[in-house]
Amino acid sequence: MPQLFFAGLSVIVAGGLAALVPSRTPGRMERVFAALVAAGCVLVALAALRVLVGGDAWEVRVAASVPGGAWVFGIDALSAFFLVAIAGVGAAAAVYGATYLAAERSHGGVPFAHAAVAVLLVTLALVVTARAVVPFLLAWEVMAIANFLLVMFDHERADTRRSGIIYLVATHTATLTLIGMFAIWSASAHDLTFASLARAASTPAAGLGAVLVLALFGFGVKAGFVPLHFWLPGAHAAAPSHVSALMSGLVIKTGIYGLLRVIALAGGAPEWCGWTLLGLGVVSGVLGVVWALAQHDIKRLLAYHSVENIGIILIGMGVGALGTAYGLPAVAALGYAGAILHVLNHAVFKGLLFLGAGAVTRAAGTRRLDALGGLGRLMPMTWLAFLLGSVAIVGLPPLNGFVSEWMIVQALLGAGLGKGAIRAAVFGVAALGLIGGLALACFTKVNGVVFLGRARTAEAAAGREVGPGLFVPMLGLAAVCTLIGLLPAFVVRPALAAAEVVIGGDAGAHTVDPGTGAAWVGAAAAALIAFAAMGWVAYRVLMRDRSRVVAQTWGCAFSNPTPRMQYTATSFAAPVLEPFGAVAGLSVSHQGEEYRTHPRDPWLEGVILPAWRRLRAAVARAQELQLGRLHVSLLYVFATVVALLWYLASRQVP
Amino acid sequence: MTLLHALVLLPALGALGAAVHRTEAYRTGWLLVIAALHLVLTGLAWTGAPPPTLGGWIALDAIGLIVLTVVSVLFAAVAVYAVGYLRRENPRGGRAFVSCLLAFLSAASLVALSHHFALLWIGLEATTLAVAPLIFHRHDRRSLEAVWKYLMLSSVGIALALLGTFLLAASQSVSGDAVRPLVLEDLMAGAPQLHPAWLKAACVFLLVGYGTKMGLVPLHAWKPDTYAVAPGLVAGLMAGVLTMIAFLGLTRITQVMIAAGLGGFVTPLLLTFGLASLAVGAAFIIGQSDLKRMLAYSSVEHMGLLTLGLGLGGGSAYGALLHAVNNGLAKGLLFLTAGNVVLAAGGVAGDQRGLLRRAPASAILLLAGLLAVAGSPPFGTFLSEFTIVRGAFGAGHPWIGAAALLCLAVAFVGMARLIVPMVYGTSAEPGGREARGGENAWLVAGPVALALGVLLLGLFVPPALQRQLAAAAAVLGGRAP
Amino acid sequence: MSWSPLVAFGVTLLVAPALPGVATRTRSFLTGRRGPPVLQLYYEIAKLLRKRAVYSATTTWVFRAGPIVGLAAAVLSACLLPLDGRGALAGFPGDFVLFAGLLALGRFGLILAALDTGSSFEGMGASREAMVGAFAEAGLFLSFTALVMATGQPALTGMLGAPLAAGWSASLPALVMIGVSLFVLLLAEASRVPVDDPATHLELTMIHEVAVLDQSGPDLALVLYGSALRFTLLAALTALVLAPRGALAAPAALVALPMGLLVIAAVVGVVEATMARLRLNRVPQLLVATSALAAFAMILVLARS
Amino acid sequence: MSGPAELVLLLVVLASFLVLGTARLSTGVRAVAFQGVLLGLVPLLLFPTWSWHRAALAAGTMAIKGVIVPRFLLWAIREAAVRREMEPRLGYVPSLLLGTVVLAVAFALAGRWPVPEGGGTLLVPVAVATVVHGLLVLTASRKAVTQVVGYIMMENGIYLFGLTQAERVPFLVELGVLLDVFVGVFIMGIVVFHINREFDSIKASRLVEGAE
Repeated sequence: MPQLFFAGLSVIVAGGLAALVPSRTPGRMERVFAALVAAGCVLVALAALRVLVGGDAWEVRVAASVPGGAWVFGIDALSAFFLVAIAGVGAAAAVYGATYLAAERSHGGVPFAHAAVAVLLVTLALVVTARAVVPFLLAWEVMAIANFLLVMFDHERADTRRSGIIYLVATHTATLTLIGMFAIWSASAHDLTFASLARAASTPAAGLGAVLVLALFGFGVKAGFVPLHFWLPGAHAAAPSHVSALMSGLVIKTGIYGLLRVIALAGGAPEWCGWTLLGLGVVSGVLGVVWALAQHDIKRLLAYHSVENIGIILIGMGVGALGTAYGLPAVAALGYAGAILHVLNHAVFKGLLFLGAGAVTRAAGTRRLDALGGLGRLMPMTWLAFLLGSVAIVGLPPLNGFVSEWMIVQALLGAGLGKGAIRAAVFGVAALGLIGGLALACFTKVNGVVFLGRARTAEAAAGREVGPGLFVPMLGLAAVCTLIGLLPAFVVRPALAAAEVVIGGDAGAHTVDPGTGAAWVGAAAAALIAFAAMGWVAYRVLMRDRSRVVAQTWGCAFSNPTPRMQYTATSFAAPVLEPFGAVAGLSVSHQGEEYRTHPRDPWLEGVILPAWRRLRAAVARAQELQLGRLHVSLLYVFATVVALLWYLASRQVP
Repeated sequence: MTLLHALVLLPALGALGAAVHRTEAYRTGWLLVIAALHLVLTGLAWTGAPPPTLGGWIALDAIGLIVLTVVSVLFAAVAVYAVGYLRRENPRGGRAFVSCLLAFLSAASLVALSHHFALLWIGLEATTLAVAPLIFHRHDRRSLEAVWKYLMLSSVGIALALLGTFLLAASQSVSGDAVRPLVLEDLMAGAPQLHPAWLKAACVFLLVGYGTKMGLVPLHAWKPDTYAVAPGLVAGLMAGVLTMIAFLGLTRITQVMIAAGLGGFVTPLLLTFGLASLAVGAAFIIGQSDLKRMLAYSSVEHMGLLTLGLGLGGGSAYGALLHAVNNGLAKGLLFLTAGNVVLAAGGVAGDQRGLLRRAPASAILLLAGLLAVAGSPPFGTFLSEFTIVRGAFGAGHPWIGAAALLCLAVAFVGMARLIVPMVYGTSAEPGGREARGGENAWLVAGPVALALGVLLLGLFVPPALQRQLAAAAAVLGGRAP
Repeated sequence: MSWSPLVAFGVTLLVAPALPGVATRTRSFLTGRRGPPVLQLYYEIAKLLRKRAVYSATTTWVFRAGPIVGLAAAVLSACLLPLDGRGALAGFPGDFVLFAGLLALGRFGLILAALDTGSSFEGMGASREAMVGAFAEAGLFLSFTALVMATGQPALTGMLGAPLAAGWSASLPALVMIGVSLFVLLLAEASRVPVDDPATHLELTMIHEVAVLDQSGPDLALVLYGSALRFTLLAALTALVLAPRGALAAPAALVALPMGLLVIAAVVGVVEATMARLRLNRVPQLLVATSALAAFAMILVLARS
Repeated sequence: MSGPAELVLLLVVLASFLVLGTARLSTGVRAVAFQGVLLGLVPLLLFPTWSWHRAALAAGTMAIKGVIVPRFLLWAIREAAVRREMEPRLGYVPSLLLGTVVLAVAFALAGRWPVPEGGGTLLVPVAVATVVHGLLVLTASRKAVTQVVGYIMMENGIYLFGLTQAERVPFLVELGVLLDVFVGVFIMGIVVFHINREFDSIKASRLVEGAE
């Protein structure tokens, strides 16, 4: 239902404009902004749900006066699924942001930041609904630019500027790659709508191989899987927390959406593409979580977990692509559906976690893990939300992260039980296991070091619970995590519908019965919660009439432990990281009795930046030829004339 | 006197008027009025194609109309800017400055309108002469060197172009005397009868001549120095207008060659020049520390893109013409803004920091310009570059398309690394120059208008313009994508 | 739904605390000591449940929730195993992911409870628990996947029940390897030698023991029972792989269940008696080697069909 | 095409060689002036019939190229106290050799072109050779003055070719005069700013900028 959708977008835009309106009473316009954006997101979500539930996909054509034909927008199950994620997380982040940035009103950029958030949300929605090259690329780049401006919000800090430039360069290069991709593809198409791209895909002239490679690069940079993740951690850490939530939850997912859409238009990805996706998924899944373990900065840590989760999503997509390539529709459906569902799940719990990180940063004034501690008792709401988010991201029952991982595992098993080379894909299960185990280590570390034990610094000790403006959105997202965990069937079916868009036709429809399995998972989650609750009650009853003895923590005969004696994040992660050696990207330094580890991204610091420096040096050498001496320039002219005369002579047949 | 005469004569008279006028206020007002009138006349030209005059020496076809429009629009923006500029930096009353500006406009319009190769050549030489004093506005040693270099190289180019013109005439001499010599229409009409040997020779020398004025590698050496020392608005005029009309000269000879069925001769040359300019321009953008110098290389790069599009033909030719428009606007925007930065903070544009705080308008314009010149949506440059690249793939030159995109990426990295730190941060950065305010409406209005223009062209290319572009591309063996 | 799975479930919960006892007893016997009685753990749990609990001032609700969640997860995972060799109380395709997830959840709760005390000792233990878990997970998943590949059954009931028994001899070598790797995982999960030494007295060398240092009273009882239950479940798993009872009739299978468990426990004891515990930084290598073993088993299976 | 015309064209070539070969600046200038005068003769010799237009052309050419510009240049040399050597970058002998090669190539090339009516077989190659000789001097020269000399030579070559079109195309050759405007500008530049060297002196600064 186009009207609803575009109405929603315009309401969001109105919200953005409202943020720019100066008002005498501070915060009024921010509230208006939050309300309008939330309302707009609700409308967009409704429009999407109509398609997901009702199944009536639509397309509208806008006659645009630019070369390349009409602009088409539309919502099908795939777009709708992404739209739901965008609307949900977007609303939460916007509401959160309205309060979160209030502390920095002196900064002056705050209204513009809010407006940029609105623009970001609108362009996100347009990216996943555009059905023609030009509007897609327009929305795509405007999204990137708005995102860049938001990353630069705190631009007085040098590292922010550095991250911002790296981000800008990366994203623009990605856009150029996409331009190249669409150029190749559309060269044989008769106009630039996705429909005719799909038609052209059947012709060999389309050069689908090149298209897919370019798509992998262009969308891959946005999605941020290894080795294209280099921009991601810095940018996520530099941006304001609610923006980090939007980036990690939504923006990088547009890369995934782009890949899925390209696969859908190309009529399925070939075998090599499936294996590539799977391989990339395993690599970035494992490396992402390993590098996350090495971090000392809570936001960088979460950012690396985005790399990890993109890896999990890619594993699902890879096995899905292999499913189609090997004619196993059920595997394809499960794989793609698992990936798509994980997109939603990750959007929710990673958004939640970044918002939590923001709350912690506000409360304790630092992002350094080893400077925090004991915040759990000071900010119980944030702690609860963050804990739920952690359980979800580790993929533990009874929350939503488990559901999507379960689906992906099933797809992998299906591949393993298939015929031919595809069976090798089953090793992906092991990768998922390893990833899960490492993620558990990482998030026990975060929760333990940030929220448990005792405060390591005075600032942390002074931390107070944030206002409802911050924790209500977090709790809302946490509730979503729990609901999806308890009632998976309600999301699994739409995910399968979206997967069918990718596969084309209703190949997966009859082969997969999501109902029973999902119902079991939900039941198990419920049972678990019930058991735990019963245990808790029983425990209460048992302890009812016993007095509680409260003492100091047992220090193994050491009388008075101080907060500084607590286990730090570094020491917690050390034994897990040690086996990974150099891959872990930790550089260790001893100063006297002080022992520090410095996380460094082996790819960015070790490969990309040195390569760039070498290029600059080479160019500097080349510029020696070009010192602007007049006679040299004249020599060039002379040489050109001679060369051209020679060409002339060679082309003159009397 | 018809519209076409007016387009040329009005600015010429304006130049005289500015030269004789005593008081400066009059002079700037004069400048504004002429620019406005010229704009109006150009608008009139869009309403209906005026008839050729001077025995067909002066006429207005699709390409001419497009070029004329860019010239007029850009000049109007520059004129507005000039008012603010002359208030801030005006060593000698600006008499020579204003009259040279107007003379330049007159010559440029002449080039856009001339359908006679000798007339075209005269116009181009006149622009060369008119710009020289403008570059030399500051009268210091560096600008003297730059002017000398500019004059020397471009007059060599002009001379070679004249030789090319002679050769063209010679090629015509074979085909009967009924034809009007060197008149475009007759050349096109009688193209098959033209003597190929002379024609090829003519093509080569015109290519070198006008290529030098466009600044194609390796004939570009004058560009960085000249743009670096010239005042922002002059550099803007050169990068936007001068290169544009030189490109027109290039398209003229190309169109004759194609009509004569010698496209196979000229295409490799265009592709070679185009790729060379793209690559060198992109590579030299990296690590420039002077904004205007860097923009000069960016101009080289984009001239390469235009030439490439011309050589590729097909949809790329259309894209090239559209890109000529977009690039003109974008370059004007950036050079005017660079001028603002220099006025606001002094020193070389490039060592300022934290402009967002001190000169917000210029800072935002810089960012917009960066994106616009890099061809990122929603700016018009995106559409044109996409069309060119798409045409390259369509014409079966995938590697050329890939190379173009690679160069654009490299160029963007270089530009972002210079511009982003200028815009953001605080002026307390190490090595950063204290950025002072001091923008006024005159200085901001022009670039803002240009920014809006290039932005608009990304979202909406007026149907009329599309028609003209299609017609122009058709002459160059191209078509609307 | 027949009654036997329910009975098997009950039996398992019942005998769980005996297994560590058996293991310890075997070990002491082999090392020429008497050792504590087999039922020692029952006594301890009973005693602890009657005592009061001492809580560190630093701790929050997490400290108390940890053991409960761990136990709940363990109990629920018990429902997923076909303990009687034929059918589980609950089962669905891919339920082994849930099984592994529940074990992980238990570890999650335990680690957080340990960190809640803010003690460096328990932090140390927690970190080691996390390390063991991280490297054990892949092996566990691989073993299960290999079973799925061997039997073609995506659910635990199938892959450990009748179908396994049917195709057992066919893929014996692979299954033996899987069994071995599951056994090593059991040692890791239940923190026995060579991964951990429950009998050591120096906190600095402990893993599990030091992580629950501050637990006391009923909480400690829950912890003890929970880890015993996890021990039992993995033992059951190993037993089911090495000796599928899918063929047996229900009563026989039910009798065979505790037998199998006790045998596994005894073997654990033998291992403890014959091996020294590894240096901590060798533990990951052991676990990775286990995963490699499981992977090899999987390759065998894939190659065979 | 008559004998005298051929003779004149040969003299034009010799003048170019003189410029390439001489060490004295004034000699170079005079050679160029001589070349200008010769150019003035060419139209009269190419077309034996009398026409006022051609006569005027001849007179104008001789006046401007033969007298005014060279005088102006010599005056400039005195004004700006330019040192009196040509001092090309590649010595005199190499320039001469290169010049010969250029001439040969020009003839080889011109063989493939048709003969413009009026202009004899010699005219085109001589014109092309003169242009390239001019470029040669221009490129090789160290100082502004010699650059101007080279420029004039190149211009003469172009003009020479233009003469073949003088009959058919009105005003075309007259355009050549506009190039002399450039020459005037350059000479003024020399005089006003005392440019006696090409800008190597302040290259140091540029070196730094260029390299960064």
